[in-house]
Amino acid sequence: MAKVLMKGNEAIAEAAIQAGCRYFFGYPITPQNEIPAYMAKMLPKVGGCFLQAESEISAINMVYGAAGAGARVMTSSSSPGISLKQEGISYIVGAELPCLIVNIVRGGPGLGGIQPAQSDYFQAVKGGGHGDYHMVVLAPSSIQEMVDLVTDGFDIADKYRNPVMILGDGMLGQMMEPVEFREKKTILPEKPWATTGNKEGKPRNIINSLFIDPQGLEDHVLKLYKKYDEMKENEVRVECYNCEDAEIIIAAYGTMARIAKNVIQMAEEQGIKIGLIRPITLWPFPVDTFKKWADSHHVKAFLSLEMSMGQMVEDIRLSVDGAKPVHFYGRTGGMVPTPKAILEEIKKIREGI
Amino acid sequence: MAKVLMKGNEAIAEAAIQAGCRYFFGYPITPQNEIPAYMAKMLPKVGGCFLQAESEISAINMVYGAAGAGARVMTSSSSPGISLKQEGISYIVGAELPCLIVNIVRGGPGLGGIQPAQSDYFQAVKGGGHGDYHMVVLAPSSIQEMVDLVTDGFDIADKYRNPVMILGDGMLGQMMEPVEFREKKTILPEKPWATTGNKEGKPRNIINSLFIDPQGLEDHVLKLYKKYDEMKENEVRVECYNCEDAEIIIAAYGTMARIAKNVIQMAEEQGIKIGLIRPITLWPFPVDTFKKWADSHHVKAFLSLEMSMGQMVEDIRLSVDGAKPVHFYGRTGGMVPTPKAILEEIKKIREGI
Amino acid sequence: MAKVFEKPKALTDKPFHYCPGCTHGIVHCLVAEAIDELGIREKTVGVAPVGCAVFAYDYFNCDMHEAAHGRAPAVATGIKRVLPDNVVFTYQGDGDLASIGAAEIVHAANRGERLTTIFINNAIYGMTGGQMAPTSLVGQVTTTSPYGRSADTEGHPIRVSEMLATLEGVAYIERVSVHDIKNINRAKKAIKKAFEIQLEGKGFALVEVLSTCPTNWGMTPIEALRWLETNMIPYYPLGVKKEVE
Amino acid sequence: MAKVFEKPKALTDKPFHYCPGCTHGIVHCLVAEAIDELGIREKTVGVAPVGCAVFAYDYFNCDMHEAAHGRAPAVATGIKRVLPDNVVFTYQGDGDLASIGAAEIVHAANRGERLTTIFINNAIYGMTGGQMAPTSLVGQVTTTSPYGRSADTEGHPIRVSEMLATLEGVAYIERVSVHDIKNINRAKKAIKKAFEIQLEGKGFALVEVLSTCPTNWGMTPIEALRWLETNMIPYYPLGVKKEVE
Amino acid sequence: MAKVTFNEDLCKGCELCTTVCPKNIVIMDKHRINSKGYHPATVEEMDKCIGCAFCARICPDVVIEVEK
Amino acid sequence: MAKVTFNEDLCKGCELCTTVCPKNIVIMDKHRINSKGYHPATVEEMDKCIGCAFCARICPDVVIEVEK
Amino acid sequence: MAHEVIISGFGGQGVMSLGQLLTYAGMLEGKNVSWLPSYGPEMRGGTANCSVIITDELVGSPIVTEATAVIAMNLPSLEKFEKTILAEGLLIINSSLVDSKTTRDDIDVIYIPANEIADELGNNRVANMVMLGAYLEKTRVVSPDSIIESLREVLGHSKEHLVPVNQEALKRGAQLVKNKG
Amino acid sequence: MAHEVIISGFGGQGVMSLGQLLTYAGMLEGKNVSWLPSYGPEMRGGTANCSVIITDELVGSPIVTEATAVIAMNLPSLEKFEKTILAEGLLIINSSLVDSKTTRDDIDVIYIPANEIADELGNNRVANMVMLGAYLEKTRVVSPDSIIESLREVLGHSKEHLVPVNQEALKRGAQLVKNKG
Ligand SMILES: Cc1ncc(C[n+]2csc(CCOP(=O)(O)OP(=O)(O)O)c2C)c(N)n1
Ligand SMILES: Cc1ncc(C[n+]2csc(CCOP(=O)(O)OP(=O)(O)O)c2C)c(N)n1
Ligand code: SF4
Ligand code: SF4
Ligand code: SF4
Ligand code: SF4
Ligand code: SF4
Ligand code: SF4
Ligand SMILES: [Mg+2]
Ligand SMILES: [Mg+2]
Repeated sequence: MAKVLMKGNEAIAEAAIQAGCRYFFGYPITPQNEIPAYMAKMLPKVGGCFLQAESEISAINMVYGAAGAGARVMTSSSSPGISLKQEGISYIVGAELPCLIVNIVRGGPGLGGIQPAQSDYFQAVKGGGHGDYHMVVLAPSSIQEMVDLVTDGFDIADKYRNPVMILGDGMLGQMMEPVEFREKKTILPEKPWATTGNKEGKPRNIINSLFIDPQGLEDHVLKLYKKYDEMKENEVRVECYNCEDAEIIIAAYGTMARIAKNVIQMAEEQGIKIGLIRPITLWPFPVDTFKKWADSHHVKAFLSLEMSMGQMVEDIRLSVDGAKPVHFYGRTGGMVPTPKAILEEIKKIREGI
Repeated sequence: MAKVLMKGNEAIAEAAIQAGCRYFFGYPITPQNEIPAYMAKMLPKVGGCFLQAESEISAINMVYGAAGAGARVMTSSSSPGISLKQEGISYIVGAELPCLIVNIVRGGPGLGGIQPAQSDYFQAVKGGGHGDYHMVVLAPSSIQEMVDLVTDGFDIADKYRNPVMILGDGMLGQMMEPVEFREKKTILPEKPWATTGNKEGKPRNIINSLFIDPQGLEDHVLKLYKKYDEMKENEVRVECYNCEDAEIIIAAYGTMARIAKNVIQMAEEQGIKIGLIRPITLWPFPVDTFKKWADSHHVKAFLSLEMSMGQMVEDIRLSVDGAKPVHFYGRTGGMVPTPKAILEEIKKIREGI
Repeated sequence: MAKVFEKPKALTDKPFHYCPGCTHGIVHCLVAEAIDELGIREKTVGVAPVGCAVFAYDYFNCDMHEAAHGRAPAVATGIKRVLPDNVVFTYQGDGDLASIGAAEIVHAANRGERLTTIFINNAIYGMTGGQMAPTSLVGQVTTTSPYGRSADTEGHPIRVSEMLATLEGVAYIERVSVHDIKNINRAKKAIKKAFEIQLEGKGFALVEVLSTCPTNWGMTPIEALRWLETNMIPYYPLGVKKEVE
Repeated sequence: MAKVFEKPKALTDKPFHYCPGCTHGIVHCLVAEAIDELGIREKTVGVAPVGCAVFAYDYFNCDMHEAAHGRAPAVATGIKRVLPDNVVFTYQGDGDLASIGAAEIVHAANRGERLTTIFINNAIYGMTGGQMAPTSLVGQVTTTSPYGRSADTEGHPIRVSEMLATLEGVAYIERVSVHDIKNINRAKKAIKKAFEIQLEGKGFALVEVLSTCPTNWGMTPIEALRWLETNMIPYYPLGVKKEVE
Repeated sequence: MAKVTFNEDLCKGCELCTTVCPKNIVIMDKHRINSKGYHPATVEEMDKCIGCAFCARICPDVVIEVEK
Repeated sequence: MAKVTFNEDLCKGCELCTTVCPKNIVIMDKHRINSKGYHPATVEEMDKCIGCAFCARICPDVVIEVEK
Repeated sequence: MAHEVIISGFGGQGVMSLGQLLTYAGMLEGKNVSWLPSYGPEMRGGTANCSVIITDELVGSPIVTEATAVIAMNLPSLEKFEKTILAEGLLIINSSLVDSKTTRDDIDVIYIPANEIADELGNNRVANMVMLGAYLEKTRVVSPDSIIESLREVLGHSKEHLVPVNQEALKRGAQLVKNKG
Repeated sequence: MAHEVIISGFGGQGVMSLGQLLTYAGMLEGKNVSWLPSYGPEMRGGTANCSVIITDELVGSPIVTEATAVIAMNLPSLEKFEKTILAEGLLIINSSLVDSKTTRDDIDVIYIPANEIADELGNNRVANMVMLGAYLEKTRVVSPDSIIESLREVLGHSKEHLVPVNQEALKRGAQLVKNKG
């Protein structure tokens, strides 16, 4: 197909529809309003259903119901709205339902602001809801990747019967870039577990996350963790850029990774060799990639670049496990680090080496 | 005062009242129902107000209002209910309001079960809500300590104008132990920022977390992080038990730490030297304590013991930073590790050393 | 001899976990009979609440969802939008529906979702051990209203059916009771009608069932039925609150 | 010459950020005048919503809280319980009050919290750029009802005042409009009364104000006032919905 | 002729069935205890039963089957 | 005699005030642009003003003061 | 020595309060103590139990997995907990409600017809105190006086009249053990 | 060369769509492009702006902090963005609405009476296209044909009749530059 110019938010919506998503439940919030607006316009045309829920809580619970009924379904929101969905997300994981949840992050805490931020990283990857659980968290850094990851996200969700989150930010949601919708036949998997009616002779389907016997609950959680092990095995995605003979490796995801590439170019012009590890799956985190580069003699240090006060840096430290120093530089609240300031930071680190 | 035998939940409530808490907003959920029941009975007798809110969300927002109006106020709940409070908690942090939030953790995810668990550790310490923020998280391991930490928790909350969380579990909430209420004069601090009415000539007080200008929001977050640095400086609490010449150091908090002490005794009888680091503040985490012991030559390894699938273990690894191996053993979903099984685990670790 | 009363097909063989004399069991039976009589078991999907009826998914012999506390109407909406030709019902307690789930029920009703809601008003939080519900009567002693519910500080008990009946999307609302045979039979008719309304696509249907909680009311089951009759019915008048043609 | 109209003392000097002709400004002025006339500015605490009126904390010249979206009634309850002798009011939009905050408003009203609520019904989500509100009219085109609101799938617009008026805790509810001078004057009286009700400790008071959103309705301010008059008032009848003596 | 059958082990001894029988023939069997630990309900004078099914109708645990 | 004063820089040119004046003397000044970029409202024939304050009453931006 | 006891029975048999009295008495005597109830919906009409620890050492886990004694007020309790008793531990069975015998032969077993004795005393709610009397006589964990003191604390003044019957129940339980021993 | 442009003006002056057209045209010509709007409540009646990048290299950050060109449709835009222009960069000012001159002397400045020209063309909504015409003539980032192709794409068939006036506006803007240059 030809390239089209699209806003990130609209691209997400279009990608979802092309991936066979026919149900969307959401509640307005800046900066993701183009997603529901697009869905409201397009879903009725493809026999789907868009419904503006009365709240984010209702939206996520409608998703729970629709997913349990076997639909390919999604919701989207931004930071405060995602906080409200935490109980629901925990339920969806507990009941092993597939769905896609989009968070177009804005500055926090509280009402905060509406400019782009990455300060919901912890919430997304460590679990903002209660209990032991994980979600695959996908962090696109271009509109094209957003489109591709939406498709993959639905497939991963179905494969493991677990929610998948797309973690974007206000900038990715609002910006436009050329994007290509690759022709791809969507084959929705059979969902024999879905509650579509209990025909005589079939076992009943029950969507549930209650296990009143603690041994039963532990067994269930262990089952979930088996899936998480498989995800760690199969679903890690990461881009390494310029890492060969890099002296310092930046780690950055999403919008920050784009800026990191500018920095790398600037640094190169000044004769400084900088690499980039760009986690595409924030969970499962590309631990081995970090370990590998941490073991290379030419790498002297890592620098986590974030639009937050230092969240992903913990996962990097956990991966590198003391092998090399891991630094942090970030801005927050909607402020976006400039390539210049980052380069300054890198120079300081080099002096310290 | 004489010792009395009290349930953990009731002790929390009594301690709060003695600490000058006069307002409680909550919503029923097992296994913390004795807290609101006690408050409902006692608060009217001391001129306070107990109100059962229509939901956890309303409860946390009533707390927001009451805290902003200058009250010493608290709420309590258990895992799913705490998930629902995440947006509110993020707001309370953002608006810099003091309050006490109690989570008597039960098994998750989803509806899960009602037996004791520690699987909300990440949610509590990494921030289940959106945005960059922290709370002091206190983890008592006896009813006496629960009482003491409730008092301290209110004071810390007021000192920093930040919410404080008590992270207990169903076992601590339900069990009875002797407890002493130490005579202590509660001096509630002045709160000139509270919205008690705008007398002519005074500046207006505004409780707010919105900073529409991203630079303004970043400045605000930096201000919060300055407080967090102070908390890291002043508020870390930790118990070290038997660590001198321990070969393996267990890290455990709350209920798990009690069981760890049984293990240490059992191990001692078998000639195995085990120590315990018991974080009392889960945030700020006692990083330096771990670092210190990690540097001792006699310590060969750490073992994080949890009633979860491995959450605190990450903070231990971050603290130890590769200096010594950090192992993990846990049960979840309401299952409580037995001293025997733990000792087996320790023996396996020793073989590996 | 013919069977004049037997266990409905739409109930599983699992014995109820309810306390002795708890009327949740009676209502389960009525719901199952309605499903049987309408022959819709195979296309029915039920939504269980968080409350004493949380295990309803074990009892109703059809596909079931367990919803988060208060969110059954939203969950049911999700299901029904995906499966418009199936029959979707929710079963909710008064804490679940009238307190934490107030927004969800108001909006499902207002949207006129084609759902059948069974609303068990037992004037208390049963499952969590007897806290005040929004429907607890003035003066009623519960663990969180130890001095009796005060109208002044806690408000009057909420009459959900009357409130929801003001909404356009509602096709049918009736309040019934199960304290004696006559009323149980009326309740049965109402519940069946609430399913028929859905089958006819008319809109949202709800049956509020006045119920007992002998355990947390601190009464024998028989005393509880009398208390319901004497104290609840005068405040919660029985009857159809709304019905569209 | 005497001033017959000037900016009320209970408004700060900060210019409003509202769009040209947005009636939020008119209502702000009425609320401030009521506060001035009752001489309660010093003891009033206001609660701002999340919506176009989010910056109300900058405009009302009294202590203010900014509440999370929909939670103003809960926040106000917290304040009022701590400060029963102060006057607490909330100012909420229709997305805020009628949608996400439906449970909070129902329960604050039902408890009879001594609060004054100003409810701005402009049939749309203004702040987020014109999505459908629960109060949007059937057929109304918004960004999330691009083919016009459908009664069948999205339900009829909700008449909040009528619904809340069924609750015992409510002492006063009136629906007013601000599309012309006569109605603005009526609105002023109603708003003042809603404060008086609180001062008298009678219970919960709410004034629903039909308002315009020229920007998201896609009209000039004058057209918007006419649209309100022609389309909203017939569906949302003005007048007192409940008043206790 | 009518007959009522009790699935006795399901009975929780709530006694509701005893209050609705028009013939007053449903009683609690104080001599026996079922597996749940309750005195189960029973009918002694079965011949008086008119098969109205009131007892079954009110039983919250679906203990009773009625034939006529 | 009556007088209306416009805090002109606050005016957003919404024209609401022009619709309510019983004397029809409130008009938009198409010749000027205020600091916000709008043509501000104004009264040209002030002597006709009766000080009814309708214009001020409906102004959403509290631009107008009225004396009498 | 550490006493780690499980007390179990139907809801309504007073197993929770029995455990609390014992714990309270331990506290009065300056011991380290803990009490831990089972909780959850299975309590609805089902069995309830609590764990009590009374010791001079520190109380670690309040869970009793290896009991020095089990007081079984009904059959399900016996079935559930007899296997948790330590070798040479103690099992006290309420023979009024429990027909079966224990399958363990490495423990000390006492059968007490607690309900019958309570009925004799004219108050069948004190069956639990009969069991406690037996337990105390056997183990001397705390003195019966401490139990009575605890009881006074718990009952409050208004129910002072209930003290004698409880006292009597304790004695009768103790007597049975003495007679056997 | 990388073109990094900021286009700014009042809401309603078509700055967003201007930026989108330019970006679209860049894409049609096989360049790497991005478009980034400002968003937020300050847009309510205030100014709006967008950043456009058209380059042969990879597009990193879509934010333009050092602009190769700024198109200022009104005064606040000029004040806000003139300092972001790179030395030797380009500034195009809508002189119909902006009285002031730039304070920079290290850049190339063009004054275009865009609204007046648009009025002459009988459609004051094409003022933005006049500005764009000037910009294209000066920089030749993309061809006017690509812009028209983009416009057709965006407008759709029903508004085909608007194409000529836009085409004309582009030309007039270009003409002004040619005349000056
Ligand atoms: C979010 C959340 N809050 C609270 C609870 C605890 N909870 C379980 S059931 C229940 C109320 C039950 O009362 P009701 O809905 O009236 O049902 P009943 O048991 O009376 O039938 C509550 C508060 C929960 N599980 N989840
Ligand atoms: C939890 C949460 N959800 C959604 C939003 C986004 N949001 C901000 S204002 C608003 C609705 C505004 O509409 P309304 O309440 O009608 O007020 P108006 O702007 O029309 O005056 C929404 C959905 C938010 N800030 N927080
Ligand atoms: S607690 Fe009450 S509502 Fe719940 S099962 Fe028992 S009697 Fe029924
Ligand atoms: S968007 Fe609508 S409601 Fe908001 S300020 Fe503008 S006109 Fe008013
Ligand atoms: S069927 Fe009727 S008559 Fe027969 S036992 Fe039951 S209630 Fe009595
Ligand atoms: S009603 Fe049913 S459960 Fe109750 S006593 Fe009769 S048979 Fe037993
Ligand atoms: S005060 Fe009355 S008469 Fe005078 S200008 Fe205003 S509206 Fe017209
Ligand atoms: S009503 Fe006010 S803002 Fe509107 S034009 Fe008149 S003076 Fe200006
Ligand atoms: Mg109930
Ligand atoms: Mg609105």
